[in-house]
Amino acid sequence: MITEISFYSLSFLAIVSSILMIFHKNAMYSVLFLLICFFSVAGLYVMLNAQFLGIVHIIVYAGAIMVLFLYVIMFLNMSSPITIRKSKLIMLAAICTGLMFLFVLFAALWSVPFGHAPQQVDQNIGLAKTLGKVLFNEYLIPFEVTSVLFLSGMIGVVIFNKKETENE
Amino acid sequence: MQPLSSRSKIVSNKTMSWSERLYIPAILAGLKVTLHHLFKKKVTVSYPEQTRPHSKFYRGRHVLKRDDQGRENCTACGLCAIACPAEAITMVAEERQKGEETLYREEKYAAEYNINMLRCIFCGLCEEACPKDAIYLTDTISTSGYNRDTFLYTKDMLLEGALPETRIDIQARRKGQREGAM
Amino acid sequence: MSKVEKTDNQFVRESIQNQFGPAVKSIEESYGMLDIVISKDTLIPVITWLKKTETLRFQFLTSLCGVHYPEQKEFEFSVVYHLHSLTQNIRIRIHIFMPESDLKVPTLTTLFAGANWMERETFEFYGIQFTGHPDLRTILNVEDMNYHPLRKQYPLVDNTRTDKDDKYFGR
Amino acid sequence: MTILVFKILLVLVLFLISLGVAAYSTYSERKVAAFIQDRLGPNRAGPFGILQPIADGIKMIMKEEIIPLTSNKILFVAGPAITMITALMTSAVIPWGPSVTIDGMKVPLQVADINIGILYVMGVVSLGVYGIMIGGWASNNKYALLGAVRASTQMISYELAMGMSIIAIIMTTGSLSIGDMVTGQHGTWGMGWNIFVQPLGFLIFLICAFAECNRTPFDLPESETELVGGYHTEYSSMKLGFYLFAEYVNMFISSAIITCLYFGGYHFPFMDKVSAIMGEVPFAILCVMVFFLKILFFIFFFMWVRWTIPRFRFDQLMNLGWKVLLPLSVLNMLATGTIIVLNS
Amino acid sequence: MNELLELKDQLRLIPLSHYVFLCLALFSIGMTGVLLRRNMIIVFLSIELMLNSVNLLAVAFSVYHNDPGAQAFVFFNMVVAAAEVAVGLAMLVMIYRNIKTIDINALNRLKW
Amino acid sequence: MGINPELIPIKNGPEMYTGEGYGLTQIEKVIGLARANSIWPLPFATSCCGIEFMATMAATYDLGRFGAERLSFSPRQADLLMVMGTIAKKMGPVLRQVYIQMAEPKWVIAVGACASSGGIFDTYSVLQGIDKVIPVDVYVPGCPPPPEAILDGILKIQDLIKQEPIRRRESPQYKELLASYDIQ
Amino acid sequence: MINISDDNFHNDHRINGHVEPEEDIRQYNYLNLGPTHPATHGIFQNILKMDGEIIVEAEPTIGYIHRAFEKLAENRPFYQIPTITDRLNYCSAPINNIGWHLTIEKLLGVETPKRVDYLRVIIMELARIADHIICNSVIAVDTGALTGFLYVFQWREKIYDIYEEICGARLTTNIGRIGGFERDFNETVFARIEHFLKEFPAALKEFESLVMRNRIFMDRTIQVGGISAERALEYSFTGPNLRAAGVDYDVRVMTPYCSYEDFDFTIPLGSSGDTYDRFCVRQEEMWQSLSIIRQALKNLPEGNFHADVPEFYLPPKENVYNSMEGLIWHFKIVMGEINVPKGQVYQCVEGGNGELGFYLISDGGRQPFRLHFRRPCFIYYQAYPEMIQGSMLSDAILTMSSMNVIAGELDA
Repeated sequence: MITEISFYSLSFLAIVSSILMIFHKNAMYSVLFLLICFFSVAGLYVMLNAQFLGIVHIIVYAGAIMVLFLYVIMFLNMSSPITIRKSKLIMLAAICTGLMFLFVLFAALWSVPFGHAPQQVDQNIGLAKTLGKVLFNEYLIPFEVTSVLFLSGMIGVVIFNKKETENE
Repeated sequence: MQPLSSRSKIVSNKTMSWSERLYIPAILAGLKVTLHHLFKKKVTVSYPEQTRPHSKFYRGRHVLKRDDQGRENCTACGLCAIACPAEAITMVAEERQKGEETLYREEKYAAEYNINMLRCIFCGLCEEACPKDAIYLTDTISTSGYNRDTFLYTKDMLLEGALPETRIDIQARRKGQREGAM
Repeated sequence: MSKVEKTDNQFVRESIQNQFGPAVKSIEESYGMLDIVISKDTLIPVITWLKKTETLRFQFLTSLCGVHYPEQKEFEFSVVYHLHSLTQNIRIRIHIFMPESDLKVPTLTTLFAGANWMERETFEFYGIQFTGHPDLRTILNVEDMNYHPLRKQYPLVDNTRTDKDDKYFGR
Repeated sequence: MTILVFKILLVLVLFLISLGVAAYSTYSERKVAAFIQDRLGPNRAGPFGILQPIADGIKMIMKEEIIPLTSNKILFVAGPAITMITALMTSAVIPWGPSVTIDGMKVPLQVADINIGILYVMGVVSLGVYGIMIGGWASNNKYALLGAVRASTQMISYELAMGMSIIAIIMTTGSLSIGDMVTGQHGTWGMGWNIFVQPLGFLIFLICAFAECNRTPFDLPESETELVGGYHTEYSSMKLGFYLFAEYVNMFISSAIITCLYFGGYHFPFMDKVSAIMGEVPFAILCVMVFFLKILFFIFFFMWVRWTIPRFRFDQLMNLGWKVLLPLSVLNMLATGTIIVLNS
Repeated sequence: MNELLELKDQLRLIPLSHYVFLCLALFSIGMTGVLLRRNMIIVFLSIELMLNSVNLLAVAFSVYHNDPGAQAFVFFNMVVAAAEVAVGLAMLVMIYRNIKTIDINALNRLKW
Repeated sequence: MGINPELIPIKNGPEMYTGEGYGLTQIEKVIGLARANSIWPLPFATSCCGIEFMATMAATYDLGRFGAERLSFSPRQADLLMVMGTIAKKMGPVLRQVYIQMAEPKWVIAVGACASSGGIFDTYSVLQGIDKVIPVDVYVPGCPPPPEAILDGILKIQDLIKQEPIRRRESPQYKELLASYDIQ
Repeated sequence: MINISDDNFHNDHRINGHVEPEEDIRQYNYLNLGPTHPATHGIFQNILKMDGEIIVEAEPTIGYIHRAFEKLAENRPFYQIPTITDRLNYCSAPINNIGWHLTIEKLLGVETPKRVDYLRVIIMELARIADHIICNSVIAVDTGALTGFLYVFQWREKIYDIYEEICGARLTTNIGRIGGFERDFNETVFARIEHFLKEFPAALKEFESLVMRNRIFMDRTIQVGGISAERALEYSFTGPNLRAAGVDYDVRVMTPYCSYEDFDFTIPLGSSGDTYDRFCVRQEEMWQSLSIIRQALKNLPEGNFHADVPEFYLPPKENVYNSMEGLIWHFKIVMGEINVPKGQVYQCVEGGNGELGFYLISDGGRQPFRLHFRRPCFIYYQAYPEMIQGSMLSDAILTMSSMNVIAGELDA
């Protein structure tokens, strides 16, 4: 019972907050709604026994990425709504496209049998140990590549800012 | 800019030594200083209970003096009012009547003598200006109050008691001045 | 002290008179300081010369203030400059006079950056217009002050004082 | 079910203790400051001013709530609430003492021994910045905004070095659970404490803890002489109280975590001999007391430093974080890894 | 929660399809956001949302299919997302400083 | 500003806080005690008195003994506005604004001759006492008052706070007082 | 009066209606530093145009405690003017006070005895120490190190005690009289000065050890708010701020007054005029002041404590009561009916902040016809926007406190 309640309430929270996120005028609120959405997703991770990923998800998304977003919004004072309005028609079209996309995929996947829950579940699958073993054995090279990616990202950001100061 | 005198010397040393660059030694030295003070005797004077002794010449609240026989010294000459840079002193002079000789020393006296303590800046010029030994500043601080009207100190608030034992001793101040005369 | 030949008031007096001659209206010494009165047209040349001349080098503007003499007709207002030659250690005072009808004085801000606020203050107190000043506004008082308070005709006191009974004071 | 009851009881007790310690930290901060500065400090409210925090609390609650007209009302209220909640959440994973046996059940003195406890701490700490950012932004005041921006930048920057130094600890301990980390430091002489294994890591962690708590020399978000009150400039009443209180709760929790990670938690020298003499429950109480003593020392240390040294400038703080602490912590991590590999 | 109920019982209660549909919904919302909004920040946020829905799906599959590899994949996803956000926000700030707006339509001008 | 200083009656202090005559309940007493012992002053220091206030804060006199060492420069957080030093007419509106921004309950103490009455500066540019623009609870005479006098003022404020009924700030008298200063 | 709309204040309660075009707000922040900001120890306002935390432009507004000193001086008799000068730079009131008395003595042609000069030097150097204590400890406070302030402030209290023993007041002392002092220094005064000389160096050392070589403090102050010697002279800087820029101009040496030529002291200099230089120069000046006081005490000549000028110096009370002559002088002096020569005098002293000048025009009346104060603060504070341009907010605050801008002196 508790499981169902928590799953459905978390899902509901995620969907509602993400809908609010895309519709809210104030970017600051959008970020905060997305934050709520991320928290519910983290809750779902924990429900799936992936606590490690859940916490990492919070640290990375809530602790770093969203803070960056907030920071940018606050610092540049961007929260005010954009002055130029899109025409109603285009907005309607966008929403329709989204709904249709949803509908099509729903319809396509409705009858797909995903199978039932496995009889034997590995309790340890979400633990840091398991994940670490996988990461550093099978996926060692991708793991290293991501760090290169990170490095290049960092350098990119630094270069962006450098250029900026030179211009001024 | 050429040097203007031969007595100058550059005092600020901005190059940091190796240990100063490390932050830690200086911070530790600072911590040592503060720790030392943590156990030091405190210098605080707990004011309402303890009071710091004021100097004999302290310029606090005013007093209107009486002479040895309990007569008011003030003759309402108005010098104090003129000397007052804050224009805080006001007085009304009156002729001494027959039979009032025990009250007032001179032929003229101040029927009203007001000091607006909120205006007063305790500069001591009134005391200096008084030719009759009548107004003195004392070493008591002037107290605060709730209402602006209450700070208009009237003569009966300023005047010291008529009895010899209630008089305020300002001998030290006078002596200090007399000392200077020599 | 520098090794340059030591100058004194006498030397300064002579060199000014040699340089400007009749433009200097009066020059006298009081309490050890030279008092020079010049007309305001010659102000900038005189001060520039004083500042730039190698033997004098009055490169320090000590102070600048206005004075109001209501009694002197046609010379009601005056601006007084104190200059100081640090290398020679000699001070000089320069007066210019002007009538109330013509309160325009060339600014010194081109020569001394520090003259800026001093001139603003003088403008505020006496209404003396410094032509060429970058930002001649009131500086100390409220912005919409509509008179120049240090002129002698204006009273010192504030009329809002309520605890004063004027009958006791002769002022 | 008894465990559940016990845990709820523990949560309540912890909640009260956190608040109590935080409240009296404010008092002791004022006293310590006063003593360091040759003053007496508050001594009028009750004997030695002992009721000072209570007086402050009552005053704050009774003060008028001002929500500035142009502020963002919801977020303005949410800010202090988030700060307070995140400050209190961390205490859940801290082991306060050894397990005790109640009704034949072994009950650890820890609300939740999550196997990734230290990550949980990091996660919650990283959320703490939201309260400050949201509050500072919602105030619609430039000083508050500057404070909030400073807070967020500072916290993100120092979290990195903090995480790196924690990773070094994780490597030596081999576990993400704080309980394991504490038990791993058990030893006769107290020489098993991680401070001896990771002195550099400890230093980095300590500095980062100062930064995360916004304490001098890293109190830029609320630096009084620059930003008036920083992010809480517009706050009054108990909302302000929450902000100020959260700082002290954070300080308490940071001290606890420093103690757990580097100073052996509730362990003390010769504890085995002592435990042999005493009964289980008195021994547990003794351990908790030792733990609290260590915590109190660190709280004192926080204050001592605050009243001694000047604060950084913003760019210097960033330089220290990114150019000194981060490389140092990476080095520390690498060295630790190398030593572990060589040893095995 | 975990202590109260075994994981496999939990999994039995919620079929995998529920997760799939949840992720689908989140993904479409994200897509709608990208199409709908012209505030670059919100477009960005929507992209993050889409990435997240994929992450959630991956975790769900990994648990239901007993394969830790999918979780490693989520890990990489997060890394990519973080790098993307860092670079993207830097670009955004630069654009904002240059053209003083974050309206995405302003970008269709090639020169400003 | 729109205030005609002549029209503002100088406040009659004592009536304002004991006016209604109801006795204090125990709770009110406790709250009063708490407030009195936790005054956070906002030092509005403009001149000489500010230096003497520093001396009051410093070790020798230690304002902290009264629980008042936590200065709050943000008016939102302050309980006591300490106006120290000359308030020029240019400053008057700023002072009034700071007072308006303070959260209730708030008290004002005018430290020194200048703040209380203008002192020797009976000039065109100086406000003749801050009670022309904001209500004042305690006046401290002196130019500048010695730290003892400032502490005495704080003690007077404490007495005032202890006696103040909670409802005073809602009372019509108080509203009237504020209205007479054109506040709210 | 200026108008402050409520809305603007709610928006940012320190702003006073500063509105800028929309485009600019998006690029720069406007921050209103003061008038009630904790770092503006006196009261002045700076509207800072900021790019992030970098100050692009600053516009100072002053005059928040304009008290019309110069107008007031024209309406007060000569002997009341010390009450005004005391409130000019209230951190070192005795220097102003003695400076004024030197001016009026110059006008009146009063020769003071050596002893008066030496006693004045002692008082002035004590005042300089008191002034620099405030300034330097406030620099430390603004960097966040509050404790040092309380350590040295205890010693400022001791200086107050000395003043109090001499004249009866602590801050605005009204310490001098035309021709000398009101009364002679008694035993207690000398004992207290000795005690101060003995104990203060340790406290000052302690203060120095807290901040001076601490890297955090050095990083905060070095290269912050610097000004070159040329610009400083352009701006007519004087005092420690000029010396920090490397110009050894000191009134005490250049135009000695009060027998300063008898004393041996060095002029501390800085190298680049930044905050650290100013701090160090002030710190060293305190040491030099201590040495000057020691010399003055050692060589203190015997003699009277005031010049023998019955027409300007109030007769002792005894004479007023007992002799007609005394009474007449007394009345004449208090009523201001003494003969004052006509003329113009400029006299300057080395105040806490630099050359404090008095330009006095007398028309022979009981009041000055015109009295202009050369207030060093007022003159050098105008360089502030230039000094903080391109630095950060924290630097601006430190620069301000290290310039030691005293509002009373600034706004007159």
